[in-house]
Amino acid sequence: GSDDEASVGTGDCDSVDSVTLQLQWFAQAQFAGYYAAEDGGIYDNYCLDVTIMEGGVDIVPQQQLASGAADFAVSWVPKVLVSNEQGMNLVNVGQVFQRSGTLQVSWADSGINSPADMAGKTVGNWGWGNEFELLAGARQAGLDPATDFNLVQQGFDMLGLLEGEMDAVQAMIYNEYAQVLEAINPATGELYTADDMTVINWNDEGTAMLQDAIWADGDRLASDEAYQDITTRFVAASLEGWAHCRDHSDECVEHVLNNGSALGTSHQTWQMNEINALIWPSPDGVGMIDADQWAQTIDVVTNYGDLEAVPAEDAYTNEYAEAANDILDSKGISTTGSDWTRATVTLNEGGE
Amino acid sequence: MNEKSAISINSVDKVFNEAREDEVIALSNIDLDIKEGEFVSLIGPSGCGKSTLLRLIGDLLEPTKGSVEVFGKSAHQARVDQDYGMVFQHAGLFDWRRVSANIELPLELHGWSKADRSTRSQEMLDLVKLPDFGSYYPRQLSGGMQQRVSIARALSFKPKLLLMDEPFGALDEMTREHMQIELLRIWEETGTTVVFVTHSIPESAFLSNRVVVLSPRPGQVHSVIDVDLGKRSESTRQDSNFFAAATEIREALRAVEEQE
Amino acid sequence: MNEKSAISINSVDKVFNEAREDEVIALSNIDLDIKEGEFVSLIGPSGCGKSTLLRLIGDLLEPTKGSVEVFGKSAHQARVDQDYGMVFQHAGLFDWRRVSANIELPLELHGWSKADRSTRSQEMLDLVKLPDFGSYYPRQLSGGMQQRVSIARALSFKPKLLLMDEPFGALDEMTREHMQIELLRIWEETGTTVVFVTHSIPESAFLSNRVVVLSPRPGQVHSVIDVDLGKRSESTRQDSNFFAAATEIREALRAVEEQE
Amino acid sequence: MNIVKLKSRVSIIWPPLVIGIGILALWEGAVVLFEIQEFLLPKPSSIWTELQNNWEILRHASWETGKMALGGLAIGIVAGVTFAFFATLFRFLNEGLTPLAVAVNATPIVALAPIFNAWFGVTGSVSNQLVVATVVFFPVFINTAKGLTEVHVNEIELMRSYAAGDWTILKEVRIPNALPFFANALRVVAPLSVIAAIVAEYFGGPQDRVGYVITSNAGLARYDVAWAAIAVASAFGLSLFVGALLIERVSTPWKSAVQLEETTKK
Amino acid sequence: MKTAKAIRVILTVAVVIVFLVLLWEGYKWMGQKTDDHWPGTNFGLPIATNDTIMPHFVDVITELNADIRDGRSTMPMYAFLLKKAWFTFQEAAIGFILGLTIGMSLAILMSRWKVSERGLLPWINVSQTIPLIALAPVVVTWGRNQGLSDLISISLISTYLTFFPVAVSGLRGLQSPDSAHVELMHSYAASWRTTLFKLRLPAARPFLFPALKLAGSLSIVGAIVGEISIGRKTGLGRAILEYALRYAIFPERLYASVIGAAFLGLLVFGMINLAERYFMRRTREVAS
Ligand SMILES: Nc1ncnc2c1ncn2[C@@H]1O[C@H](COP(=O)(O)OP(=O)(O)OP(=O)(O)O)[C@@H](O)[C@H]1O
Ligand SMILES: Nc1ncnc2c1ncn2[C@@H]1O[C@H](COP(=O)(O)OP(=O)(O)OP(=O)(O)O)[C@@H](O)[C@H]1O
Ligand SMILES: [Mg+2]
Ligand SMILES: [Mg+2]
Repeated sequence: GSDDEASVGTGDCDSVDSVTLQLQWFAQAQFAGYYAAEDGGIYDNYCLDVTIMEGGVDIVPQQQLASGAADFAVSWVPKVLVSNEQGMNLVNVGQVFQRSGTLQVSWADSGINSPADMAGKTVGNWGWGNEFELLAGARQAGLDPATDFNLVQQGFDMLGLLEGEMDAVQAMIYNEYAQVLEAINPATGELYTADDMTVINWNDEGTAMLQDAIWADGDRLASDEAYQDITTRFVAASLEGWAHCRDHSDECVEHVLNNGSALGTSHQTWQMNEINALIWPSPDGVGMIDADQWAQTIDVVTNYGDLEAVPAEDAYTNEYAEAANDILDSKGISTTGSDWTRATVTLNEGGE
Repeated sequence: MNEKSAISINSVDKVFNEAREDEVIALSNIDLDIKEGEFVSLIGPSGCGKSTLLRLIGDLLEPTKGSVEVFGKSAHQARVDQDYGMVFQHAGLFDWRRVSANIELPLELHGWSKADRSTRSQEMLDLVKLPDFGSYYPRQLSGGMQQRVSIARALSFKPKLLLMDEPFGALDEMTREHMQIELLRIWEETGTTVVFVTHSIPESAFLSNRVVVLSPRPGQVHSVIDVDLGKRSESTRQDSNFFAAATEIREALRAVEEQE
Repeated sequence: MNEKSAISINSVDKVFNEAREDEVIALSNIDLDIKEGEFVSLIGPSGCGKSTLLRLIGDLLEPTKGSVEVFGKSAHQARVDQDYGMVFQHAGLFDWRRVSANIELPLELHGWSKADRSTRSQEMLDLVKLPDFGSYYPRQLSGGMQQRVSIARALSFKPKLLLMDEPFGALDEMTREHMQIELLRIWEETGTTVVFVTHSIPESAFLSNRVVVLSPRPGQVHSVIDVDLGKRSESTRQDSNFFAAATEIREALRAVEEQE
Repeated sequence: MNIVKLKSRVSIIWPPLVIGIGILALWEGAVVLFEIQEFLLPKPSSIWTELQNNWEILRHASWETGKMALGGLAIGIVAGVTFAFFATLFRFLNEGLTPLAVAVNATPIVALAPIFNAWFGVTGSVSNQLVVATVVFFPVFINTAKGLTEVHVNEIELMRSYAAGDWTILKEVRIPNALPFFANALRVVAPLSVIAAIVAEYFGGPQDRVGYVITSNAGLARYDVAWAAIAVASAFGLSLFVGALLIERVSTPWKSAVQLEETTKK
Repeated sequence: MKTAKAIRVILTVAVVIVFLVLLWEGYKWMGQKTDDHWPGTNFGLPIATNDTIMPHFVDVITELNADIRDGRSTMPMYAFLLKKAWFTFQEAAIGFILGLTIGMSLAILMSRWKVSERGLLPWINVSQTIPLIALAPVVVTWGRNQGLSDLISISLISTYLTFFPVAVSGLRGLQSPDSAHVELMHSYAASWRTTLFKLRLPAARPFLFPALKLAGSLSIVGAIVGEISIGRKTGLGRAILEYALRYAIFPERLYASVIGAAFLGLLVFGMINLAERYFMRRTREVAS
């Protein structure tokens, strides 16, 4: 590794460290920062040789990380917190997404504009922990999920909504929501538009939870200096990748597509834009954890999920993100993205 | 016995695996007429085509050439009319049916009532001297016992035409003689026509009106020997006519063997 | 023939399905001694336990009571030493092996070379008069031909002890007499011991040194008849001693039947 | 007599018990000895604890999933057997149906489930049962068709001598002949139906099912609870298997009547 | 003779397919006319007939020609599927061979000792009720820690599905010979091994081949499920999953990739059929 603080990220390497990163899912713009860092040579500059492992249906990133099959993992905060209660010791070393991307989507004519409107409706969700925000939001609106509406497991596509089997379905703003906009409205023969739908955004309802973060192995962090050093560089390089995607989103879409995404160009462009919106602006600096958001997440998981106790303080640390911000600052890269603005992306049929 | 023709076989050939390297001409140019109520035995060296001929009559094989008529209709029609009772060289019992159910099988197919069937199957079991074995499965019986069950099955419904392929081959002499007498009794009572394959010269002489001697490779009718012993009884076996008939058959067989 | 004991059966019982409703006492209290080089026939009514006795000797069944010794060792040991050649009541050929491969099976197991095996199997095919059928599959043969293949298979490796269950049952008289002579020739040449199940009284008289008559239900030794005809030849069949022996056996069988 | 029966009962029960306990002991031992983290492979004892803790949920879930499995099993068996009959009655159909059945069978549940969900919706039970039925169909079809067609010539000849029609031959010869083959298929299909039901549940449907319990807990790395659910599902699958064995025994009495003697000699 | 039969088989398959396509399109046409009701009634059809739920057959076929981007290159969908199928086939082949070996070994073990049959058979069945979601992580983490490629892990998952029918039906087949034949081998004092090779294995073939056909399909299923389970980029499984997730907007692609999987299954089935013909040629000859 490189010991000299000043030379970090400059490509001046005595040796290169091999690192594996476990993603939650397949290559898509949700992970563009890492692909950009890998394919764009940023990891090289940090003297890292990173292998990115895609997720699978039965792959649990926390488990891969805790069992030593991966050095770092990308996962959602609530899921890792519950996993930690199973004997893992994973530490959040970089909170990439500052906001939650989960929506509850309905047709505009369904009259569902707020959580309270879900009363008596058929409400889809994916389960697996994705439902905590929904449950919390409903409860906050005075609904009892057990009796006041009909909660069903939805498929991974948007058919439940499109075919009218469900009144409100879960959708990630950067993925499934776009799918609806890529589908033809049989009534008009044109694509659906945002006006056809109403969405409930849990960020607005105050029940949002922290999502994609970079996780490291707590035991190794505590005892292994080399790993600490690698972590510093890995977090910094990854965040630099994300900053790059903020400023060069088209290039990042290309990186993702080159890594074999089956999703079309316009869909990935949409996704890149929405992911940037979940990251930027990062008022405290990219990758920094907001203590209030953390507390809110814990609150929701404890009340509506399966977290038994409030996790120890050391389940997250801003140490590495701070170091990363310093490095990025020293390279003249904006760490807050305060001047980032949402682009207008036109979705084509099928996301092509 | 009357003069109406029961079976008429006209210039029949049977070739297995025609035009392949393992082609076998099993029967060649067979002509044979059997009258209604006649008892005809087929005898000949092993592999000469006796079973094949029987299966042609029973419409289980089709002749390569020539035709087979049974009761003035095609063999096929006769089979469809359920005119046949057959005993095969292998007992051919159904493993999954108990002995009595095996005997009742053709009765079921003829639509007999359950009570009638079980009465008859018990009668037949008595006839073949297996009164207590109705509830056993075939595999639990000895070879000879299985063969007797298969005979009981063929006789149970008094078919118009009985085709029997070495039915008594696996039986001891006593049982065999008993079965011969019983078969003749049934034959006389019912006026059925019987074609009977055997290897035993005395048996063929004792049972038949006519003995057809086949010569092998290809199977052909070598000679037909008339046997006239009147009504058979145990004493017939000591009759000098019986010995004469047996000798005549033996000589024909010798000739067939030498010819080979 | 010498005086060493080949088979010694001591107070053997065999019960099938003991303590079930379909229990059968197949053999009861059998005592029998067979000398080395002896030719012994078993005869008796169908179902009396002949096959069962043979299978006990062959260690294919275990006696319910008593013991069976073969060549001074347990039947099991004798089987392991590959002392046995067996012919079953049903031909029992492997459908998936050609006729010659069926005959070569025991030779393969005895580790013969390929060339030796095929020479021997051709010899055996000649012996059973099927010289041209080596490359056929069993299902393509007639019943008697299959039986002959199975005999050829058992004789091929000249076993110390031959156990034969109605081997000639499906053969015509000519072939049968030919096979009898051949069997006797092999027996004399090799000094093998033979236990032979048959239903034919003349056959048992012609072949054996001793004939064991079994009585049925439960199978028991009724009598043992010594036959002393010296060296057999075709003319033995006309010998008066031969007729006398046959008559003695017939009478014993009658007695068994009546007792039933 | 009763002693004999008792003895044979005991001799049937102890080997699986011994092996089962052996497997569990080995498993437990391995986890402890090699310090395998429980979030990778939990110990049987932890699974047992979670089984008790979550008994109410699991019992309900396995009942619901069991209904899916049984329903699908029934549909699949009926369809498989029906097609096998058609395929034997009309040879040409056999040639057309077999490749098609193969094609359907080579389509993994994960591909079928979304399609069936699209067709029949995820809120009802039709979709999941059809997934199970599809999985069950093929082994039943192939095996039964084999048993119905591969009949001994002698037996067919006998029936033909009675001028028995196709139908009678089917009833008297082909069906009895096919029974062992069918039983064989049942053995294979019984556990498959459970797994198919569970996998189908990953893709949608009510959330009180074993499939959901397994995935949601596995997703949160709570593998002890997930394995507890699996244990319940396995027990259900095993009881279906035992049922298949019983059906086999009852439907082929001639086997057990003779086998007893054949197996005494080893 | 043989070609005539082949032609007849292909024709019947074609006829069946045409029939099914007509059924599909006919039903769809009817539903479109009646607004998804049985004609003249108020009863709804069980399956909706719009283009999302039931795309036109031609559209599915046309889609095979559509350009697909796969990483840095672009290719027609059929080429894309072929490429993916080749990966899946490799995984499945390894899985099949391993499954065959393990399954037969178990079958032989169980046929050797009754006790082992009694002891093992129930657990072999239990093994199939354990869903992959529980096993996949164990397999993949183990594999990664052993430095094995994910391809091997996927093959192992495929093995897990394939060994089962082989073990169960193999056992049945090994136990199938006539008692007369077993006795014959006993009379030769043939060792257990000899009896196995000369009698039991040949006699097991009629039971084994249907099982192998099932195992062949399962090996494909296993490979596909394995790919999906542990997230390997290559292979049909990945394609199927990604298109399944986007069924709502691209149903044709899911159908096309499912057809791809089906064809791969048919291919494997055909290969096993050929093997069956070769190994069963002797028995077939007599039957004719
Ligand atoms: N596997 C079995 N299970 C039950 N009973 C059996 C079995 N094998 C034979 N038996 C019974 O044992 C008795 C003797 O049979 P065995 O086959 O020894 O007779 P056999 O003398 O050879 O008769 P055959 O001359 O007809 O062949 C018969 O009553 C038969 O029913
Ligand atoms: N299915 C078949 N395929 C080929 N050849 C056959 C077939 N059936 C019989 N043969 C041949 O036809 C000839 C006559 O056979 P068949 O069974 O009619 O003889 P058989 O006179 O009944 O002999 P046996 O007295 O030995 O029973 C034999 O050479 C036999 O090999
Ligand atoms: Mg014959
Ligand atoms: Mg016998």
